[in-house]
Amino acid sequence: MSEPVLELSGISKRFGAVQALSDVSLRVHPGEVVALLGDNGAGKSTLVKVIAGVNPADTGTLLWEGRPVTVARPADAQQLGIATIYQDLALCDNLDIVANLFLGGERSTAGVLDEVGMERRARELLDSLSVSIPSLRVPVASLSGGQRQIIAIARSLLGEPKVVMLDEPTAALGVAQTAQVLDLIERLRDQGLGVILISHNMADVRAVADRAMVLRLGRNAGDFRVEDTSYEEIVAAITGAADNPVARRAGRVAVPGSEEA
Amino acid sequence: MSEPVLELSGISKRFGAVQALSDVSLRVHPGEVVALLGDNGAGKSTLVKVIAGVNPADTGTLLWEGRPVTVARPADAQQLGIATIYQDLALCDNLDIVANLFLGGERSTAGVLDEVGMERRARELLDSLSVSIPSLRVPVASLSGGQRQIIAIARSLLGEPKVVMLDEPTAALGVAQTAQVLDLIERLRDQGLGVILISHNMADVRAVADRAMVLRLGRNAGDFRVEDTSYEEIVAAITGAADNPVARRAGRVAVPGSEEA
Amino acid sequence: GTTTGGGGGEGGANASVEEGFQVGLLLPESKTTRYEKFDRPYFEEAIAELCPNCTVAYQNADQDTAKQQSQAEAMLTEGVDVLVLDAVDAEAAASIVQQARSQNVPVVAYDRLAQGGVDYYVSFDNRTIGTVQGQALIEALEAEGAGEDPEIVMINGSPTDPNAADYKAGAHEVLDGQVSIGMEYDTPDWSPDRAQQQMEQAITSIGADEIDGVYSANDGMASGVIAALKSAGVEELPPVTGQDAELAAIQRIIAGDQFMTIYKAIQPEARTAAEMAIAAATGEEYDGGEFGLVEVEDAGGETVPAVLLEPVVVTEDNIEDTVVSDGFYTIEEICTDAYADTDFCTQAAS
Amino acid sequence: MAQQTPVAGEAAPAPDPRLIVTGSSPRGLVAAALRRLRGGELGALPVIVGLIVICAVFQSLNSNFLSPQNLSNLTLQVVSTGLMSCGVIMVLLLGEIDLSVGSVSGVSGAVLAVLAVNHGIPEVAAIALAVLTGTLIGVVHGTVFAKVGVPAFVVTLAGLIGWQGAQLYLLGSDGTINVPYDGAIAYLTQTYFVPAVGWGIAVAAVGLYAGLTLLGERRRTAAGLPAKSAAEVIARTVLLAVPVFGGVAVLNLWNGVPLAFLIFLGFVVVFDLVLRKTRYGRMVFAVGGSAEAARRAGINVDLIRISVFALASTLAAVGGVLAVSRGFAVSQSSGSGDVLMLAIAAAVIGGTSLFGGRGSAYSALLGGLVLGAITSGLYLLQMDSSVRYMITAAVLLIAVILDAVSRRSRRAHARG
Amino acid sequence: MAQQTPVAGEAAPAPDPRLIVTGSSPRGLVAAALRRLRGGELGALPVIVGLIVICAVFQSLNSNFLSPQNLSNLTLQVVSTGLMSCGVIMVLLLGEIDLSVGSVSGVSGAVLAVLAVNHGIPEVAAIALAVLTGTLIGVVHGTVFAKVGVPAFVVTLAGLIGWQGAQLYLLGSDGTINVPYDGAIAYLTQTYFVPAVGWGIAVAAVGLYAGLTLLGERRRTAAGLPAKSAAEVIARTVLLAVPVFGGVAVLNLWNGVPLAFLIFLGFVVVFDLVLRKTRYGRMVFAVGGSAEAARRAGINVDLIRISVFALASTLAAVGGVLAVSRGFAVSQSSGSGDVLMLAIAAAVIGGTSLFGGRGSAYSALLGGLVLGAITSGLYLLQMDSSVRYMITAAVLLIAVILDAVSRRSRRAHARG
Ligand SMILES: Nc1ncnc2c1ncn2[C@@H]1O[C@H](COP(=O)(O)OP(=O)(O)OP(=O)(O)O)[C@@H](O)[C@H]1O
Ligand SMILES: Nc1ncnc2c1ncn2[C@@H]1O[C@H](COP(=O)(O)OP(=O)(O)OP(=O)(O)O)[C@@H](O)[C@H]1O
Ligand SMILES: [Mg+2]
Ligand SMILES: [Mg+2]
Repeated sequence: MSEPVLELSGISKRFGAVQALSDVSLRVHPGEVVALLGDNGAGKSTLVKVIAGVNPADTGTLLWEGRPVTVARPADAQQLGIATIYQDLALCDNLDIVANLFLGGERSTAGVLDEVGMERRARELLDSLSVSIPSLRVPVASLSGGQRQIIAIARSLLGEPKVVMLDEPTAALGVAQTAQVLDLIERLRDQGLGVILISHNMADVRAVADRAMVLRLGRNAGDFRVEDTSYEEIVAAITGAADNPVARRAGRVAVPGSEEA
Repeated sequence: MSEPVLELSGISKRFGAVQALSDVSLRVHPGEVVALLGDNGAGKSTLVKVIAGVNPADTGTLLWEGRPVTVARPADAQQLGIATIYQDLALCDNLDIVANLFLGGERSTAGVLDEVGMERRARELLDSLSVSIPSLRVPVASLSGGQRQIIAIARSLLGEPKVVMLDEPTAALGVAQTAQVLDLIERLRDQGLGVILISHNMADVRAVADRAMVLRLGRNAGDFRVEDTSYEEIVAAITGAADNPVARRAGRVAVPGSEEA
Repeated sequence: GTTTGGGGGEGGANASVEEGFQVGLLLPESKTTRYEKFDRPYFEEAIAELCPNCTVAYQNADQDTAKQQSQAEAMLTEGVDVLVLDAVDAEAAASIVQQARSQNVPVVAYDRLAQGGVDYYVSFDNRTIGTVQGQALIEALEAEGAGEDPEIVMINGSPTDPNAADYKAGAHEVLDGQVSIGMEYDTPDWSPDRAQQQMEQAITSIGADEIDGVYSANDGMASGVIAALKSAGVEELPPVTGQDAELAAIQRIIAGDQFMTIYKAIQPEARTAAEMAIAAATGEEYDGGEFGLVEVEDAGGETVPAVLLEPVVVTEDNIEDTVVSDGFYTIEEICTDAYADTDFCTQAAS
Repeated sequence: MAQQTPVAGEAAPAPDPRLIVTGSSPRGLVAAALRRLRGGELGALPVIVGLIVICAVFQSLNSNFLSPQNLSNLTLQVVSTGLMSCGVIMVLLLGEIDLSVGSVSGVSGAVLAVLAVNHGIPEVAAIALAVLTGTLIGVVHGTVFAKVGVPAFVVTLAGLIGWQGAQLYLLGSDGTINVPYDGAIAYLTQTYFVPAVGWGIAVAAVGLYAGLTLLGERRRTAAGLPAKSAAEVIARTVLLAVPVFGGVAVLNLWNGVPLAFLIFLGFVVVFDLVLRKTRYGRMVFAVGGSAEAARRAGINVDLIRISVFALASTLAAVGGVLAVSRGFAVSQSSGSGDVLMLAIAAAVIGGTSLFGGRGSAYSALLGGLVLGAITSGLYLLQMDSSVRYMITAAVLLIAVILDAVSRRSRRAHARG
Repeated sequence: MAQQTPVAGEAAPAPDPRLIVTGSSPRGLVAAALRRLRGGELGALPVIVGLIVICAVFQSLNSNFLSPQNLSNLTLQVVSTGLMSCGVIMVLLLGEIDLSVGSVSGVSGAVLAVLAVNHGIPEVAAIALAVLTGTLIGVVHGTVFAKVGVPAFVVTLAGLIGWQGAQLYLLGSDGTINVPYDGAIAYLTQTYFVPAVGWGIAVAAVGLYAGLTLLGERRRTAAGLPAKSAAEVIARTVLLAVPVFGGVAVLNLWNGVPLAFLIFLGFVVVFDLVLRKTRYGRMVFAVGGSAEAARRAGINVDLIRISVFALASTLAAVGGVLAVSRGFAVSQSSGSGDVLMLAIAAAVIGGTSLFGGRGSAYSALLGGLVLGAITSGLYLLQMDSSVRYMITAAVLLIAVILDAVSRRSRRAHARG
């Protein structure tokens, strides 16, 4: 396999009395979708923020295309070519949709914004994600949860990233929009980008991910090729036990279409 | 079937230039789980907020156990016995977990808070939802997305509601926690409560819902008995077309465990 | 193309007493008693008597230069025929004078010599007041036998009020060399609370027993000074000066807490100003009346015909001959329940 | 029970059927305006109505209130504080506060007078140096706030006290310094334009507005985006033209349009354009809306903060220079007193939020005019200070109540 | 590539393995304290250190600074503004601001003096009525803010101006009113307790603290919740006992513990307990953290807002009463000048956030002492006003820089 575009090792991060990450490592190759899995509070978003420069790690090294780099601020990560969709979306509620989409990367001539160009591009982008938004000129505060999430996703497509990190991108999305985003992830992979996908939806993960990296209580807890691994194995790694509520529930109810494969 | 505990009819709600709900009706019986489905921006959360008194409707009537009532403020809805889990969670980021759990319903003697009692009860409740939270005395701002969602869910269990509305309760939850919440919804139904569940996860809906109510562009777009209806029918009602991205994607990819039943 | 300067406006030396005209009175602040309680009513009385058909427009600037300028502009808009100006800041008032002149409205400087070439000036000189205060304090120290080189504390007015600097300079003129100044403060906003705190620090620093006298630039601050001395447990208060002859200060004087205050016989000052204003508006020469006219020179070098009045020191001994006999306060006003058993009031009652 | 009522499918790019569109006919425009009225999206309208009410009341009490002379004075009276307000608005948009504007205006005025009068430096150079002083002070404030992390309230409170000390120090024992009546400094506020120039400026301003708006809307239409109709652009132009031409006409009845007021208007217009049309302005709003989101978007938040504080102090310095020009003097009390409160109040009354991310440069103009009109009117009515204070408070409340009520209905709609 | 390293399963109720627990040994306590220091979770510590540094510097410059007499004066000097600060803190916790506290204190003082002196009402009754006046004013402010929706800044700005007018009106043309040196009013600030009483209060306070804390921790242990160890409780008690007993000892060297300072401390302690231990306090924090979340939780947000403004004005009135008591007089300038700024500054310097939801009643005490110490020290050193202003600004910045730096490291950790 090719050289990893991004490689982390020995990452630790502490918040006050909580050791959120201990000695975590992760590798992403170009053209690969890595699913980052783990229970709630396992440290997935913390790891994403470390990579994105939002909360730099206490210790650990980060290799970008083989070179060690330091990412101290979000701007550093963007410069490298890392685009991030945060779990909390990180939108400016007071700005409208177009302004949020282009935030930090506004199109302008001599400092004057090219509003017409931006609005047209925004319209195209959102239409391609099949989301219905009545007007592009309302503050994002007035949007529905899914609409906001689509804005955040659309935003990451505007740059020309080499690695895209999506932290639960489809959590609030409808079925149609989820399908579009999964298509999108596959397109990104086909274009040779490295993708890190965080999701609790095993079906989505199995649909698009090549590899699954499991975090448990802030530590690495397994690295699987998705094709070769069963649903139960992954869930067991996530919950840390073969006897878990999912298995129990699965044994009890038997509804068509419930998530076991 | 028994008398509906909650019945809405002719509900309309407008925000500025957007008619978010037009002439919507909805019925929930005791011991029934109604799934409220719809695309992003269809108006589901708006409907929930109308019922909860957060954004009262412009027009329309609300019957509670057959009597017409007005719900002008959230406190009114709580008095009736409606507990709500909002999509945006509505937590006070500056308060700790215990304080958020009991917000508005603090245990106290003569105005003095019973911190010990509240903390013990909080611990029990969270353990029963199998979520790992290092400390109960940290501000909820420092919690992960899923941990916050669990807090919001746990909160609704503290009162003694007759109707529980859950707006995408499992969006950020891990597989184990999702299973717990589905169990919980079933327990609520078995206790004779009316449950309104909003979710984009068809598997979850099919697992627990008795009836599915579809909203499309702010209007009623179908009311199905879940048992008797196929996945495709519901998706078609949601997206408003038989030819939708989900169907297209389903036709293209064939990954084990993808969401079609 | 541009035009510079004002223009237009009526007024000027063409009004007549018979037809009546409008006089603008601009006073600087409302936080010391005198302006609203005395200057304004006395002035209005004098105008009513000397020119029954005239009207008086009045504004108070709340110690704010810019506000005073706006008020002057409002009056010029109203079309006053003469301005009587007690400037918040005599130097900065030049802009008002300038503007009035450009509309041919004469200006009488009242109490403080506004710059920019006014037509007349009537005042108690600020510097003189400081001198008189200092002199009175020295005499009191001598009378109490404070001995060689007595130690005093100086509480001056606001560092941002130009008038405070005049009082301060006048007082220093006599005090320097005669006494040793243990501590000296400028008091933000003339605040009694600040004065009290400063006095407390002075007491800490010097020791309550070592302080032979206190120069306080006005009565308000004197009240703070006295509160500090009382709170420090001083039984026999050293002499404390004041200014403005506030009622509360007169009461403190009769209670023996404050030594003196400065009484400015405001009635003659106001009457003189009224006479000057009428003369200026009607274009007549003013001769100075009973006080006689002198010439003073303002900072810009212009000579101004002026009447200078003498400030009066009020102590317990001459209250009746000054503030009471002038009708400034009545005995009833002074001798409230709390002060009924002071020597002054028992004597006055008998 | 299984019933199904499918809704007709729509292609995504079609306009959303829930969007209520009103035509561009006059009736449509009025309908849209009424809807916004009910929805509480009135923008500056309530404050403008408040201003008109205040003017009407004062005029009915004293017929000099709306006289050309008084209005001419009013325009000059609001300039200095208005400029400070303009800077305060930038800081408020960030969600921070600047308590130092009064002191900075004072110290800049003192620098100006000391340089020009005591040191004999040419007045124009002195003005430039005074403004530069303000900029440097602002950079210091911004840096201590953004880099060291001291809350802006404390930094600028220290500025409020410290720069006043510097002002006293500069002016020394002399206190007040007078500036000449005929130099460059005095020229700033003593200059009025002859009528023709006033009319020319008015025509140019309205014409530019109409032309640029039409051009912009045409570009939008060309790009297939929703655009305002020509009728709406014309309506807006007329709404702008009325006060502009009216104002020029009235001012020409007295001395003409004052240069100082034009300077103020110029700053307001430029700041408004910067805030709405440039990347920089967008970033200011973003930081004010959510500093963390802005940081994650790669915006250099510290730099934005420092620059905004620098701008605020620069404007305060310009305000200080104009105050000196208008009073022909700088004194130890210049910039103290209620200057600070008025500058902040004008911004807030004009509709700028104290909580960041919402507001407009026009707040400085509108809020300043409201406060100026109240003061001016009460001076004309000649009341006791005590009564004047009480009435000022009452009028202030009345002026914003309409805005508050409309805002409240908007608040009820906000997503929580 | 498929490798799997399962982690040992744990039962849910076991303590989270990521939680770093330090023992209750002295070493463990120190380790925990150090960790918090590095993590920026220092609470009031940086400000206390700032205060100690200020005291040390002034003492080295003037040996009278830490003299019992000066410290005794200092305790009285901070009382009036400190009480206002206490009210301001409540409002800041809501995320709002109250600009009227100075004017309310002034008008209440005027009511007190007019009633007691001019109308001869018994002093105790007059005090009660003056405080009640404050409460009513606060209810008005709160109602206009919460129900009508006028921004708190504007409401209380109108209050700042309007109540000052009312004060001038009440005092009428006479201006200053003296109050007797020996009545109930003067008693409030002229009373000092004999040493035995001071010691008694100190012992009672420390004892109560230790007893209640131990009891509380025992209840937590009994309920199976994590609790502080006895060693930690003892360590905390000692840390409290040192300043309390030290303070009493020093004050007893002069006149004894002043009643007024005890009143102030009493208010601070009660407000702290109300904020931390009662439903009401919880609701205040909730509204300050997120008014919408609080509303959705069924809290009557309007009522909380009105009550907080009422409390703030009540405390301002109490502060006004104590100011009258201390100065034996009320004048037209009572409550004006920098009183407002000092009251807000004390709260902010003490660590209360301007943005709502974060702060403590102790900020009033700490911030008040910092400001009081700066003023007191600079007056002792006797400097030109200009220099004094500049040094005040510098010291102010220094006092909060430590806090700011630690807060900044905390900010870097915050979830955005
Ligand atoms: N700023 C912070 N301060 C303190 N603790 C934090 C902070 N951010 C995260 N944590 C803690 O670190 C742990 C990991 O959080 P993280 O957000 O990375 O979880 P996650 O894996 O993304 O979970 P989820 O699936 O719920 O999103 C949690 O216990 C959380 O409480
Ligand atoms: N406060 C508001 N102001 C203006 N428009 C609003 C407001 N709240 C909701 N809307 C609009 O109403 C429509 C319905 O929003 P709603 O939040 O109810 O959608 P939803 O069905 O919950 O979607 P999702 O599945 O994404 O959560 C959206 O187009 C949204 O933009
Ligand atoms: Mg996460
Ligand atoms: Mg929703």
